[in-house]
Amino acid sequence: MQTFPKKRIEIMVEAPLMSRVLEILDEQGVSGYTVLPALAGKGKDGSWHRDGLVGRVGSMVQIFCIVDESRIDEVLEPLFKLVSQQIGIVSVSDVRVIRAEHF
Amino acid sequence: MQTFPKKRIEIMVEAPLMSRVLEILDEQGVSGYTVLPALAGKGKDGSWHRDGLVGRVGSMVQIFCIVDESRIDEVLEPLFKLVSQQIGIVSVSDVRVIRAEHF
Amino acid sequence: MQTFPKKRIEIMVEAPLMSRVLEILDEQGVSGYTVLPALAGKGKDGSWHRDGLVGRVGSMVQIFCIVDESRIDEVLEPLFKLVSQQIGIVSVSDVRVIRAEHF
Amino acid sequence: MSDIFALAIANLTSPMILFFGLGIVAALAKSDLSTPEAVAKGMALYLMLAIGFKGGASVAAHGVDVTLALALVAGIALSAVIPVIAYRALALTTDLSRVDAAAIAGHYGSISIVTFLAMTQALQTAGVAYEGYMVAVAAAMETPAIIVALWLAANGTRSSNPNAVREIFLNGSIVILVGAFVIGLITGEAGLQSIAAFVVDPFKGVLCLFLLDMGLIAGRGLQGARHNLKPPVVGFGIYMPLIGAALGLLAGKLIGLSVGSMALLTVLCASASYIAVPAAMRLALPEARPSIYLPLSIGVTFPFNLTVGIPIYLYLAQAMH
Amino acid sequence: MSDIFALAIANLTSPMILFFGLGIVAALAKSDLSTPEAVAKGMALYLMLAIGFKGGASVAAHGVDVTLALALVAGIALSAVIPVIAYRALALTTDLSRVDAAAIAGHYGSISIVTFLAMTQALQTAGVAYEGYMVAVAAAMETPAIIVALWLAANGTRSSNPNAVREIFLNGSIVILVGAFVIGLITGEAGLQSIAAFVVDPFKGVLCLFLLDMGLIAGRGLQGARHNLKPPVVGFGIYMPLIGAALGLLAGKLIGLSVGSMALLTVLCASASYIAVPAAMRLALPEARPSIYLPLSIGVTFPFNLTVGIPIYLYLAQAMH
Amino acid sequence: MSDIFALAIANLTSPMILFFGLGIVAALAKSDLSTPEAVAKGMALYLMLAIGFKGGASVAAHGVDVTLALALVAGIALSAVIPVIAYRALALTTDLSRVDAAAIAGHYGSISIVTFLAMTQALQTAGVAYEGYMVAVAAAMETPAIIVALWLAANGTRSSNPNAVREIFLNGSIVILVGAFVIGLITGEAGLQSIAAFVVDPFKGVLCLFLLDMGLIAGRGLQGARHNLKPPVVGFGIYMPLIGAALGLLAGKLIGLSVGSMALLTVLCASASYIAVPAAMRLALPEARPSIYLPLSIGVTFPFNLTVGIPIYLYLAQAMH
Ligand SMILES: Nc1ncnc2c1ncn2[C@@H]1O[C@H](COP(=O)(O)O)[C@@H](O)[C@H]1O
Ligand SMILES: Nc1ncnc2c1ncn2[C@@H]1O[C@H](COP(=O)(O)O)[C@@H](O)[C@H]1O
Ligand SMILES: Nc1ncnc2c1ncn2[C@@H]1O[C@H](COP(=O)(O)O)[C@@H](O)[C@H]1O
Ligand code: NA
Ligand code: NA
Ligand code: NA
Repeated sequence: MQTFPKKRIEIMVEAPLMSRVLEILDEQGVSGYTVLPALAGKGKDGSWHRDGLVGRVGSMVQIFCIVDESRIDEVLEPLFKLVSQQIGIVSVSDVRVIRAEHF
Repeated sequence: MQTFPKKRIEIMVEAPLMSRVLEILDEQGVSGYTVLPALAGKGKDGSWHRDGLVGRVGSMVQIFCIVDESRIDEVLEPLFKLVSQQIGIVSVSDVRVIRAEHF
Repeated sequence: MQTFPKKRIEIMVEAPLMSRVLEILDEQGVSGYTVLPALAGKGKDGSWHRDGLVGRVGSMVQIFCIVDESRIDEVLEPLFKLVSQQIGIVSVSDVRVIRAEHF
Repeated sequence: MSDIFALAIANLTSPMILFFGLGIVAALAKSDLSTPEAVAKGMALYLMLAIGFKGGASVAAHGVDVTLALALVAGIALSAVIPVIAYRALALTTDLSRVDAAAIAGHYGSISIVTFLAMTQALQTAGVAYEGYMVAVAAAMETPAIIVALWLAANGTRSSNPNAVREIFLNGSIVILVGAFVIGLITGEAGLQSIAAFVVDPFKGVLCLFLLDMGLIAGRGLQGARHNLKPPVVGFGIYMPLIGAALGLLAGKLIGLSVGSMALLTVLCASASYIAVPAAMRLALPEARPSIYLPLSIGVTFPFNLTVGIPIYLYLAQAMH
Repeated sequence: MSDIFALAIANLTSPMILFFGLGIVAALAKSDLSTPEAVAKGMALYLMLAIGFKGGASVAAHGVDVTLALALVAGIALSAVIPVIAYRALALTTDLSRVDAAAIAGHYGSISIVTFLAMTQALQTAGVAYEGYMVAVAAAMETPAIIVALWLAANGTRSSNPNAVREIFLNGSIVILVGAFVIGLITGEAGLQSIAAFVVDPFKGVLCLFLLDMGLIAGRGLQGARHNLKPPVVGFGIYMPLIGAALGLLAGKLIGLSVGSMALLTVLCASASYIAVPAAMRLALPEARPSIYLPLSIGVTFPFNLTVGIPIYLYLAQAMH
Repeated sequence: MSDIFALAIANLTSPMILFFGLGIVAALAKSDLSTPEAVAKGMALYLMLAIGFKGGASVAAHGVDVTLALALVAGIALSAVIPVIAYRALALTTDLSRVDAAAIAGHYGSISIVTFLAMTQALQTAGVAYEGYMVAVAAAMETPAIIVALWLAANGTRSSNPNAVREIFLNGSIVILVGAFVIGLITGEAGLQSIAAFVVDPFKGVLCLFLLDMGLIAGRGLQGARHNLKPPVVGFGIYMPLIGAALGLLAGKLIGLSVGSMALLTVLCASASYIAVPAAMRLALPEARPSIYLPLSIGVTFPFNLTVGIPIYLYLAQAMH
């Protein structure tokens, strides 16, 4: 079955920052994105766990966005600007999709 | 440490459709699959957020399934048939696993 | 934009085992990790669904950890030792990150 | 017989409706106020368990009469007929595809249990009694409309599926409603007494919190409606409830329901589903666009019924009785 | 002394058990009815907090006597002895591996707090008093069985781990039970009054909703049992509770417990854990298959105790006293 | 006028504080006891809805007087002034960066609604009345401190953002507090009666369960504090509440508040935010380290106020009045 190569951008960011990241993705005109809840984690800025939290601080979300290779840099640029001064990480990987026109 | 190449099929689909997708995967006799909850997202068919939802409509789940390269097409075929008429996306990526016999 | 190649280790493991896996990752001195909740799944040891569960048994979590290629074996070794006698799977994939120093 | 303005004021100034309004305002103001999905689902479960159980218990207390059977039959018939009317209305007044029209029609034949609850509260406030079996009628009206909608859409494309039908009839909200009703019927007054502190006392308060959440969703739906719904479709979301209500009133009058039960049957006909039917439609009519029927049902008709509809329906039920 | 059939009827027609039945039916019918995990966990937390707190408060009110100490000792002893019996029974009647048998044995030595709660409700209905300290006994019986199970399995493979033991004793359900018990003990009647509207009044109703959820899980467990459990194992899930119950009755008689407390000790011995022990087993005995001990405990023994066991145990407690 | 030790004992032996202590102990003992996030958020929502609604209803009952306006003005002023003092104190006594200091300062100008609730319970126990409008004061004090904190940090780096400000003022906790207050104001006594079984009766009990969860978080925060906080910073977490309290007492005295309201204004000044402000700071001052201000506010100041502070503040309010 024919599939088409795309890039999968994955962003781990603090819950309060989620809307910021999504705004950036919208500005970049990506075709779509998905947010997954994270349960716990650890990084340079310490570890966290979602259980029992009342506020949004101290929990993180994972946002992934499948984009065309050609768009990758212009999308990463602003994301990096944001995340670099925040708690979080950005990674990119290769995926293949079925409906190219969808992305 | 020795690892073996496999394919990771990732399906984003509306929550009500989950059981359908899992039925398909079972029919295809895959060795297993995992469903992750999604929190929010946006795509061609608009954006959604899980918070406060009472019904299952308007929220999505991510289903991923690690299969052998050889099985990829026969598994994608029916998935594509289903998702193409639904809200959702399908992507494939490369992974390596430790226990080949497990998949 | 410049990115650096890393490995993404993904571990599906039973919720009660989570802390064990995280201990291992800490011992291995990885720079960080993230835990995502899983909703349902199926594998050699049968299928499960999180809904309605009171205890932690019978639900699984996904732990992923981005590490440098050079560290991959020493990290996989103990993980494999643990998971091989438990319900669960381990997979590895390629990712590229923006901040190399971060990992 | 209280006059309509008094009823309207009483309704609009009830904590219930005010919390609903708060939710809408918060959503439109883009506040980050939100209820976790699990909490919203938990409250929905509680409300359906409580209303079902209380209905069963009150039937056990007051006994069954022929009107119960008549009400059930009438409810099922209305749930099946209303979609046909709705479908025609949409075909005449909008340019929606056959499938979209059929899917919407299904929503209006089915019911909104929360709107039903709001009416029971309005009846309490107005001191009007109603029969407990109306909960059974509500449950019975949930699904026939779905079958009719599939049938309406069938001439277009055929994508229904045997599995779907079973899932439709065993969907959680029906199971809990009917199940709790039967349990209430079995345990009767004694059973009700034993758990009244759970299913009766805090009920109204939980409903307030739940309606705050519904307001947040309705507010978002309203925004969706602004973008995706053409005026004729929005109009349908306003006049269709009135058509349904008219039918409900007539039927209630014919089978000789009490004022309270008549008002409840009316609100059941006037209300549109946003839980059971959308889920069923995604399964059985995937081509139908949720971006149309969801905002219409939850962003237009639901708020309309809750704020304007309920006093009107109650007034008419009292006037016609 | 009420006769056994009256007790059985009273038990089977209580809202509690009927909601449990509804859950089982819904699960077997493959309805999509479900409680979000967070809600289920929240209710479990509430129930344990409430039962612990009320237990402590009642001890504060009625004071401590020697039987409290005796009951604690007896409970711990029984929790340690029952697994040995269970293990032998499994070794004789089934072809399960040593490790699987040991893991199962551990479940039956430990307790199911929900079954305990169901008995307290049955006692209330039957108007039988019981001592508040039985909650402490319940907490004390949770873990000894786990240690014994690990010891039973040890001859086989050695995969226990010091960490595991600490985790076992500090597992959430024990901490909340004991903690709430101590707080109830400190704040006494006054404290109970101040939060009675939370821990007392709605308790029974919450238990109903919780048992609906447990029914859904038990139903799924039942299906699992059908596939994974051989008849001799299923049989064990039925007769082992009776053996445990017999020991509980004897011990209760020996140390001179009241009828109510005797019935509670009996149900503690008869019940099998499905929260604390499975979690501990996954950590300490990973080779043991949860696909065996979970369905057995939650799909066979739990429903058996809830429906058939409770009236029998209560009857015998009254008869033997 | 009750003496301070009586107040301290009464406070420390209340179920509320004991459950908070249980949570801290469980967390320090690394028990896996935990409340699902959804349940914690649901309880927070309930508590804010209830306190807001009751406040509004009581204002509706007792009417508005000039002190309400004065209290609002005083609250806003204090919320704006306290951060400046806190900032200076930190600059003098610690080596924290300007941004970290400003962020922390913002937390102490704002308020902790749970500490406020704990004081209302202490007042009830002590039989001291207070004005319902203090809830409005609490809501009014949440945000000014944030603006001041951003201004304090501004000279350093400029990373604030118009969007942030809107989000700050529309954050969920303010919307629900103010919204419920207004609804209570509109529906008054009648409204309160209709949902008292939800917002009044179980309130104290829910607060206990919620404080158990807060204890778990505070315990983890305490551990975080041990690692990340230097003594002078920890010290600040203890003396800053006292400085705030002093200002609150003075202001209360000046504008002639009742003893109860004075105690509440005091506790508002003494408490530090750990919900609204941290979220705002992550948005507007990302360079500020949450690993400093979170443990300080929730691991040091929150437990201090709850255990030691409340009786002191209440005593002083009675003494000074
Ligand atoms: N091939 C697979 N693809 C995705 N997830 C899997 C796969 N196999 C197993 N899993 C997940 O890992 C869990 C344990 O696997 P198992 O040990 O095979 O029962 C399953 O319940 C699934 O959640
Ligand atoms: N490019 C994308 N990257 C990540 N997730 C996507 C993307 N496109 C769609 N999705 C997810 O798939 C769902 C359905 O997509 P669509 O059918 O385009 O509305 C969206 O709501 C997103 O959750
Ligand atoms: N190497 C990693 N692998 C996976 N997740 C990570 C990694 N590093 C950081 N994270 C996640 O990103 C969050 C923020 O990272 P940090 O900014 O390093 O504290 C952590 O809490 C983790 O959830
Ligand atoms: Na209708
Ligand atoms: Na037992
Ligand atoms: Na303050």
